[in-house]
Amino acid sequence: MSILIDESTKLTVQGITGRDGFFHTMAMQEYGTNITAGITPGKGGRKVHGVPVFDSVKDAISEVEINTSIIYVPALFAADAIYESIDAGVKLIVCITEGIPVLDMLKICSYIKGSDIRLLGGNCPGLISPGKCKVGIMPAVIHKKGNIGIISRSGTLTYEVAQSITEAGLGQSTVIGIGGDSISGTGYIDLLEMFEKDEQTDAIAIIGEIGGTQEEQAAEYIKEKVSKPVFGFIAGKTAPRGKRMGHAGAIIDGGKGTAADKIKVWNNNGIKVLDRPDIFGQEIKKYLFYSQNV
Amino acid sequence: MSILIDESTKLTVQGITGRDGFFHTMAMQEYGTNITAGITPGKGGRKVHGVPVFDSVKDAISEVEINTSIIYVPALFAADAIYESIDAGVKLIVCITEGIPVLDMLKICSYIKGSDIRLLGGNCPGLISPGKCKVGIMPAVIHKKGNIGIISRSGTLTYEVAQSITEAGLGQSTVIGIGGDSISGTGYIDLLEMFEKDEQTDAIAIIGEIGGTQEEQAAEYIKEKVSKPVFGFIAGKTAPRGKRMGHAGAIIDGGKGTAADKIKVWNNNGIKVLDRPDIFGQEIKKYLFYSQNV
Amino acid sequence: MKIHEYQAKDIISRYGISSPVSYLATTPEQAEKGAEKIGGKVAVKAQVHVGGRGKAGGIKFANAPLEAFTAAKQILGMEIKGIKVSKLMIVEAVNIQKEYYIGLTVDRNTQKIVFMVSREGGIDIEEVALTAPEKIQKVYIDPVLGIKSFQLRRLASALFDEKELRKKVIHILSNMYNLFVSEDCSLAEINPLVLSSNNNIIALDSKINFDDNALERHKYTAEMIDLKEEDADEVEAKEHGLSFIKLDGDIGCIVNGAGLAMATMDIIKLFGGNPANFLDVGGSSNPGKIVKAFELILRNRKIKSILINIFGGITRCDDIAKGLMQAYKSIDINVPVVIRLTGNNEKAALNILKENNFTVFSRLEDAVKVVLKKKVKQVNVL
Amino acid sequence: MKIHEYQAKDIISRYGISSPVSYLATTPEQAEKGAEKIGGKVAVKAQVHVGGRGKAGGIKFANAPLEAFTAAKQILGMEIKGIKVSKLMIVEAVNIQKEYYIGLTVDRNTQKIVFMVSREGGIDIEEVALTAPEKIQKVYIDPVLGIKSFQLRRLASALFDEKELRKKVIHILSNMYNLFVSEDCSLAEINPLVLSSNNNIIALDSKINFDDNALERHKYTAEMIDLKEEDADEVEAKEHGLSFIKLDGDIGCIVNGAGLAMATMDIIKLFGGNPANFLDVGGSSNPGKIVKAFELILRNRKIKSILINIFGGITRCDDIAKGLMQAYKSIDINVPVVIRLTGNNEKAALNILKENNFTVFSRLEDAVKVVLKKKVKQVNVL
Repeated sequence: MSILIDESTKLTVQGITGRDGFFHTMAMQEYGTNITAGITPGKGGRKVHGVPVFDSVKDAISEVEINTSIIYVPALFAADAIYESIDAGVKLIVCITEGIPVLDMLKICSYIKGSDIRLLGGNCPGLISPGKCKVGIMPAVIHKKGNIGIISRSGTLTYEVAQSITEAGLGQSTVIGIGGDSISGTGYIDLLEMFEKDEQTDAIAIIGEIGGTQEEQAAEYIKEKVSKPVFGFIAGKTAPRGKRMGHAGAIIDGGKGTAADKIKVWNNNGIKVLDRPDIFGQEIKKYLFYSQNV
Repeated sequence: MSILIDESTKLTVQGITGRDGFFHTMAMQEYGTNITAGITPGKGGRKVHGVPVFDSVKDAISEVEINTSIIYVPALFAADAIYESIDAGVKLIVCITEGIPVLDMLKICSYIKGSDIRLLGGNCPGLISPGKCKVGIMPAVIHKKGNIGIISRSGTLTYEVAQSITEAGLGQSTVIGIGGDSISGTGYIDLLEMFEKDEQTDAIAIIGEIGGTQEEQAAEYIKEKVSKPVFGFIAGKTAPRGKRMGHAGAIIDGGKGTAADKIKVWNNNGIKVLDRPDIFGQEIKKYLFYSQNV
Repeated sequence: MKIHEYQAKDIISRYGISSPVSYLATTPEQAEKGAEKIGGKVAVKAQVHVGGRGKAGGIKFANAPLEAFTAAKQILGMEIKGIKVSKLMIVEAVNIQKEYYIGLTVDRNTQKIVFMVSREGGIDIEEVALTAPEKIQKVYIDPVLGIKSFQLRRLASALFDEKELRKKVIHILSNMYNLFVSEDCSLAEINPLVLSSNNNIIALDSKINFDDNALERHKYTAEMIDLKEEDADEVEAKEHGLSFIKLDGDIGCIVNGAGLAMATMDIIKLFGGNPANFLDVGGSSNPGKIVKAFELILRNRKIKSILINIFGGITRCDDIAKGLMQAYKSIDINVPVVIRLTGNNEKAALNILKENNFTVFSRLEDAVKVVLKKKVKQVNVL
Repeated sequence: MKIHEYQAKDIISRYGISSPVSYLATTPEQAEKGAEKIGGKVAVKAQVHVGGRGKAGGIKFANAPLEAFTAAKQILGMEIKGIKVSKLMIVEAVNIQKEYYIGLTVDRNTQKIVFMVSREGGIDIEEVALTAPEKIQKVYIDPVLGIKSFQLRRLASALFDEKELRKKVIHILSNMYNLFVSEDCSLAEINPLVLSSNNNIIALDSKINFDDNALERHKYTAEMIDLKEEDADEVEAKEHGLSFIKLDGDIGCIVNGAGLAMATMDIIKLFGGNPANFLDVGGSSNPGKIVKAFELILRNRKIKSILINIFGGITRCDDIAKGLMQAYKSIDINVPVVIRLTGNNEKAALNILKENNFTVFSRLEDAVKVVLKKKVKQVNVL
């Protein structure tokens, strides 16, 4: 199974002629992702790595099949690109672009709430179902098809976790970065629900960081609804209070949302919290070995 | 059963101190509707027919139970009243007010699309589940508990149909006016689906009028999804083209949407179209008698 | 609500859309003066709400001020589809390369605002809509979000191929959308939108209708209504909260609710009669409305009888009965009136009416049959 | 992004919210002149971004222009939480009946805009939030809909009991909301909002922060940034697309991604070391960023070694390697640098680095262990 993307994914790249769009189109294609169209207004008619470019998503969808979109357009145009995909009927939208204004994101989130449209990001690395499909910017080689699902607010930190799982001889069902911004399209809970249902997934790795209360909400959900083992890591134990640690939106809100708080809540709700991201593989392996032999 | 409202309805009246709100609060109470609160900003603390009045729906909901709201506030404030109920968590909102600006309605409809919030109206007579609950302005006496569901875009025309059903010795499960404006919160189809599922309902009466294509869409749905017998009437055979017949939004759009067109489509899709509203009772009775004796 | 071309021009200017220089004129002298100020060729255009004024001779061109005087003299006072021309617009003539159409309205099916544009602008746009709908590009806008850049791009590329022109027209499209929502329009269109010979995009003629229900929040536009343009009786009705439309028959109708009013007309027709009007007394009850309803109907000399059909809901029967009494007292009602009255506060109403020995039917069929009799007895008199 | 009180005052005035008469002063003479123009009692207020300036002596009152001169002399040049005061605002003193609080920000949990108001305004509002949260009324606004009348009423009645005052404050609340969304704020508050002795509602002090990501669409506000107020190094980092925060330790860090950067610091700590900084080189790769990163880190004399931790995704390893070479060529890198590099374009990066005999680790743990050794060998030199 895996979740959200697989061999049936038909991807369009919004901003395909930009530096990042161009590079990652090639990388995703190499991985085997079926990219059916690229979009850059005013550049319709060209081809990029053999992918036909269209002026708009609507133009593209009238000629090729599309069910997923990945967005590499500049921050101030990203919201428009998201709406364009929604308008054209795309149901899974992955927004790589970072630095989208918060009010733009608030409006988008409100608009898609309760609909069947799923937005990942902005400011996210995308997602990969190893061996099937990659819709994102993560390095492909560190992944291997397997039974661990990963959900993370951080990009590169996720790679660390994925790599450790692969190095331990295990693999991933789907690896998803939900994005580090304070407002993002999809949170932990929806994805936890999907992983809980996904037959390919035996255990879940969840990576959080300081700021907000998403981790706390996820903990409650995990306690009540998730039967599969969940392993966690929270970044930011050494982060100073009240300082914004980069674009991650990692603000410690009025004394709440510290790493220590979050770790405590996770431990109390049955999540196995690790103190380093690079030991997920060996710890999950030990756990699975032990539990299968009891 | 009946649909949408019954003995468990807990109603708030928005605009309870206005002329219409005041009068119909009494009428609904007399019918047995459980009115738990009234709302008029700045008049909290009073009582109207024994119903406590609050400044806001939120204030009310913090003290009494509310699951349904009926709105009698003036047209330019109606949208705000609807949002107020949505914000407070009310799931069924019945808007009696007529003359709400179209753009206000467009925004509301977009906002509640895909949610679990149901809005009837504006410019609608409300609904009644005879013997159980009345949330509207219709005269109670012409209704009787029974097995016919009624859906109508018109107010007073609905009363005519309901009365004829009662006079024929039958009765109604639920009678619903969806409102005559060109943009309204709920259309025929959602209600047809509910009546189809409702065990109390054996047959459906549907009343349309010139303008728009709602009737045509309903016809398609009925053909595909409704197994119960459906009887119909379309008002406006004698209406001149291109003229707006009152607030009903009954505009004949570019030659389409005439009564003749609609009647034809209904006939072609298995709806038994009657040429007068006051003979629904006898015709449905004949049909049910005949089909039960075959 | 409709407004004149010159008023629409005012509004689109406020929203930053350029149109040719123009002056309003109500006399040939003013027309001449306007043409003088503009200099060069001008168009003299009748200001009436009805369509097809060009074909009816309501638009003439003039090469010199004196010609404008003559043209104005010809057009002023002319009747176009029954409306007398009393105002003219004197407009600078533009060298046109090509004509386009842009227009906004509300689409009731999608419950969105629809923006329509076409390269086939001009007087035949309605023909285009019927015969070649693919030449009209439609974009549906959710007013909660407003118009988005991708939608503006789509519309612009449907209109022009050149990058520069697309950029220019996006500005116009965006302003038109703002106008539509800010002013609560029911229709806003520019037809033709023209590309001038010096590559400017100009609104040559525009048409704006407003949502009646929203007029109260637009004092400025509400003042633009030209009541002379509407049917006097229908305007009077509207002012009193009535919906009234004259028809050809001889049986006057007073009904509450638009649906029931239409159905009442339908039944009269079905039974072999001819309704003389559509009249909906509207939702909330107010005895004075009934008086006004009688007044309006009785102005029609063809009227042979009147059918009152009230099914009380939010309209209460006793208010109607009171109104009826008032009407009988203040007006000379010289035709038979057949009353069907039922619903909310029916009892109170019947008490009032029976005190005055009025006959009241509770079933519609009975009332219709009576009103259709060749010779209706003057059933109700005070 | 933060701006000064006097700049915030400018903005709220543009949105129709009244505040006391005031003048900006950078010298005691200007302060005196300002007080003269105002006449009567004035407040002399330090313009610094940090909170608590009142308690730090940054606000003084003056009954006469000369007193204002003296107060200005005392405050100018004063250091408040490390920031030197160079600007003052001379403000008309208001006769205060009562102080209120109103403020807007984005709530990440509900994904809505939250409007907070309280009758307990003034310097202790944060205390109120902690000890008596019920005294703060919160209303959550969906920006797709905008603020609604029922929400304004709720806020107004949380602030005032009198009908007249509620009406007045609704106007202010509505304008504040418009300001917040139109200017892409991350915070907008008036504290205190005061009721003057003559029953006017006045913004005595306001604070506005902007969403950095949206600055590009607000040229006017972007020009208000006072870079002197921020840590110079952090500002320089931002200008080069880096996120940089100084800490107390001695191990410099250059990492890609905020999450990984934090995790790297955490691991250094876990293994017994002390990170000297948080530094995220950001998403897109650009060799020049690495040079700047070295420059910033090496300014800190405490630095004993530097850990580079790159997991290439959208940042490509070869760009990092190129940047590293550039840095070694242009800067005197006099501390050991331990490199961990893996991910996209790793091979190309390794080719570059190995050509220059650099040691590169692919596992984080190995790199951290090396950098933590008491005496790190100068592993990499050109």
